[in-house]
Amino acid sequence: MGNIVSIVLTILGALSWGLLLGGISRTVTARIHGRMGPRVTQNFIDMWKLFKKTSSIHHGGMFWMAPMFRITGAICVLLMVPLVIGNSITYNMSFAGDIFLVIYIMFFGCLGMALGAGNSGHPYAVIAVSRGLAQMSSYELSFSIAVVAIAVGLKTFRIEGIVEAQQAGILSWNIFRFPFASAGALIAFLPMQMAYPFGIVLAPQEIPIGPPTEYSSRFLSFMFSGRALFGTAKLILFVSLLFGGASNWISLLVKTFLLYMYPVVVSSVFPRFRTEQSIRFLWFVPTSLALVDLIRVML
Amino acid sequence: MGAVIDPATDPKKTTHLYFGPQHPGVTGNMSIEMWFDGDQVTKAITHVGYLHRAFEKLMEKRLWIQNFPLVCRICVPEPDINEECYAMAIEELAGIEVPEKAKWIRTLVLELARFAVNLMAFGGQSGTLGLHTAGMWGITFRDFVLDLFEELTGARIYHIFIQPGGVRRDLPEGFEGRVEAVLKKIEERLPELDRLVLNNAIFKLRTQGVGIVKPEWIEEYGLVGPVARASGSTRDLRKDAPYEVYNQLEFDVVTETGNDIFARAMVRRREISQSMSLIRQILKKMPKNGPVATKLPNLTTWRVPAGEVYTRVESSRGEYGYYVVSDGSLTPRRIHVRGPSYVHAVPLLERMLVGANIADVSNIMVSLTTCPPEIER
Amino acid sequence: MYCNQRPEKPGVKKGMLEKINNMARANSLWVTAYGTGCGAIELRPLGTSRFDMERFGIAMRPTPRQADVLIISGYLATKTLKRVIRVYEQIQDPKYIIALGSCTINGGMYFDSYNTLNVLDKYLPVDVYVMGCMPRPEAVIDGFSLLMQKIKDGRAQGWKHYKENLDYYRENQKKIITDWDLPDYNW
Amino acid sequence: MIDKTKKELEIRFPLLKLVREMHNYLHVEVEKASAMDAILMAKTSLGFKTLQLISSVDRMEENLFQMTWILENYNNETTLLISARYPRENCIVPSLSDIWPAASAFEREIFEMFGISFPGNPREGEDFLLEGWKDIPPMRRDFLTEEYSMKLYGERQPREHLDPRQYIGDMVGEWNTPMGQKRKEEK
Repeated sequence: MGNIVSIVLTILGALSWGLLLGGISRTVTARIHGRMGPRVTQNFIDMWKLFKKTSSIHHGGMFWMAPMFRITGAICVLLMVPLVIGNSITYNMSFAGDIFLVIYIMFFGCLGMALGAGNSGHPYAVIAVSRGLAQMSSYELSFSIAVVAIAVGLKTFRIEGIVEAQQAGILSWNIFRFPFASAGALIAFLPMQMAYPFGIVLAPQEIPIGPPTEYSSRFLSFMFSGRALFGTAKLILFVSLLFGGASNWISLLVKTFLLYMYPVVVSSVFPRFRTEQSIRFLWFVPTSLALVDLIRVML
Repeated sequence: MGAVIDPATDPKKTTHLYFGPQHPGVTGNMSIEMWFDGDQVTKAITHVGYLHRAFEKLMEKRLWIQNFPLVCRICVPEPDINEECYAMAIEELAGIEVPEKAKWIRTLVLELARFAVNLMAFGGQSGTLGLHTAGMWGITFRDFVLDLFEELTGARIYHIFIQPGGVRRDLPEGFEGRVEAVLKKIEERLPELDRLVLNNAIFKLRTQGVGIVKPEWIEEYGLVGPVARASGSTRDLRKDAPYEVYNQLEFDVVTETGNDIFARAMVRRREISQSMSLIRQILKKMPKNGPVATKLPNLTTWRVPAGEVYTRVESSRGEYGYYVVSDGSLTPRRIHVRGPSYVHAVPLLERMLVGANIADVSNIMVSLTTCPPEIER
Repeated sequence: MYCNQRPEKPGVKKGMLEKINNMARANSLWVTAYGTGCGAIELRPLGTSRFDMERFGIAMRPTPRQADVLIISGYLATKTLKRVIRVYEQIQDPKYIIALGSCTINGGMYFDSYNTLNVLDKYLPVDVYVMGCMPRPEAVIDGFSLLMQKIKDGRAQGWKHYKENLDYYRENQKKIITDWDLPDYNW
Repeated sequence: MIDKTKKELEIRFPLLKLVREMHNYLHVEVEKASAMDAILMAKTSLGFKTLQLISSVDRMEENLFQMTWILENYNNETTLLISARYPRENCIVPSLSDIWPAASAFEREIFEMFGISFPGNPREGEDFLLEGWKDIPPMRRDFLTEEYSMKLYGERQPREHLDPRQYIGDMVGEWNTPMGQKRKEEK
């Protein structure tokens, strides 16, 4: 029973934190542009409004399922990762799987979303789905190699184990113990968050605006909440993997906040890659960085 | 035998896509119909006419002077070019002399307009690649210039400031100082914009070698302005066929030889600096006193003598031409406007897009800074 | 429910919840990025630092499916009207129209042109008119705040009106679009 | 520098009429039969390699269309305008689209606006500026745009006040349309 309560609280908390972070990031971007920016609560208002809009678009069942796939994937990832170490109520389901299961579920969420969006019949959505899947397979590669390097180095695939191994002080964080693998993973984090220069999926000037182009009202609001949840889940995963996990709530919030601002700031100063440029970069730079550490660990 | 299928539009091998008119990557209100083979364009057709307001017909119905509010609406970002061109045609037909000071003020207005448009276009080039920061800054800088226009003419966009035989009014007191303050403010921030755009590795990657305009196309299509100058042309009407007081100012024609989008962005960036120097020269050399307009006859009964003339002015997008025919009546017989976008956006764009990547379509289009209202008028 | 049927007449909603919904709607206006006329040039400064519409929750959306507001920025040529009707009908309810400029009010200086409409009101339900040629960004913001007030009070009902009087609007639209090839019911 | 061009044209076309001459600008009028010859000669031997504009003027009183080709020499910045007059009924003018690719668009526009036909233009008849136009070509002098606009878009309501603020304030959107009536009632 306590477990269920904690799961519900985790999901709600992650959703609000994700939406709040989104609002803050809009303000940060606006300040870089030299503007005031919206309220930090703007994303909540947008979600509420979208939820109350009517929708008469009909593209079949798969189209409606797509945001659900995304949310399911996000919730699974969220529950697999321990939030705060030492705080047993926030462990949720993290006993159940290991880091590979989490990577698989992350891929699954995006794939389901791609299937649904491809069903909308809009040519821009189809183009964006093919772009997104091509890019996803390239950043997943470098991310997986980085994760394998870390896991092999720490001799555990359990996320709890990876987090516990980093508790000896700041220098025991994986980002210092495995600098190359961490760099590879952090570069792969940018396309995961659809940050520029890798934002080829939601390119408004090229294919306005990619997979969600036909989604509106309630589906769009589900899609946005899925993105917010997924974003938070990824942040927590990265904090656990590279930045020593979180020993209390404040350090969790601070670490996720700082990590979230990294793609936001990078996005503001770069234009987009073209698809093949992005894929070439992702195959080459982060993958070779991650491989350096993997080889080092194997030797 | 069945009907012959054009391989460029074969429905089995190509995807048929429409860009626009509701599309954030298309400049203004026009659309491109395209066929794609994978990521590559095999055929492109531009559709214009969404902004057709029948200016040329309306101008035949109105008095000569009543057309000034109409002509400035032909090109939205840079209206002064139209007023200047139309006023020059009337002056040529009616033999009106423009006072010295009016010429200087006209040149100042034209240069300020070019400055504002280039700021917007330079930022917009990176905005279309997703670098919104530069686009936002560019438009903010332009706003400062629009403030100057507002003080001088009373309007932000449509000024209706130039009239046959001069300009509407003299410069307000202390205007020079305020122009200088704006130039200084923008000059301080420009290096930052340069670092953001021109030194950006990804911007270079996206623009260099993309959207090639071959030098031999310049004469074949009649390309003008930054598009031609980025392909090695040294053609600039301000130098080659000077009007107003451009022959008394010192400047070099900006040319680049890259032929690509980066070269066009570079031309615009260097023209921003050139405009700043020109504005400073104008303010320095401008005569302090003197009339700013010649007296015109009663405008409601003014008959411009019969004749035909073609006048040209260099706008920020290239050469702008007005073909004006008068039959000696109260209203013009025919006015035909030749905007630079006409050739850039219709035949040239259709040719340039073939073989382009889908991601570069709006990139190429924005690099030509097409302005649809001057195509369809 | 489906997009090829005649729209049902929407019911009237009242109560506390609807008030909260209206507050949310008023504070999050998403605009279709479609510059239909020359007024679009003043929408760009509206997004930048001096005017910054994002602080009111107004944002540009690249696709009409996700937008709430359609800005008709100036005169409409008949060729554009066809596209605008299509875009308007793709926006999901509730939706609003802001018409910028004198030429949408009564034709402005193009009153005798053969290709531009004179009174937009006959073809699409306009919620807020902003006058001027062209309206300054401050005027556009003023128009937005008027629209927000109307939404809060529940008076911005142009979309309901369009559904109720669909026959009237269709008749007028078909009168000037000679090659009508749009589906009659398309939502 | 324009003298040489003028001389060579005069030798070749003795019936040539001089319209206007400036130091880098020449406007000549030739017989309609020799118009194409003059243009080709200007392109091949006089260095006017660029076509800037094709324009036409409706001289209804004389029952003529005047065509003007504006050519340009990019090397010494000289402009050459060649005019020719064609009868108004079933006007047919040779196409230049195989010589200059840019000519095709100009000719499409003139076909639409004046009804002048250019046999040889591969894209003649494609919609350019108008869509579904059924009346006589609109740029002809006998097409009356104001009457057409009145008939199609309805009359513009007359102005009752001279003060623009009051005029606009009273008039904005209170048309004789369902939406306008509603606005009036709300007040």
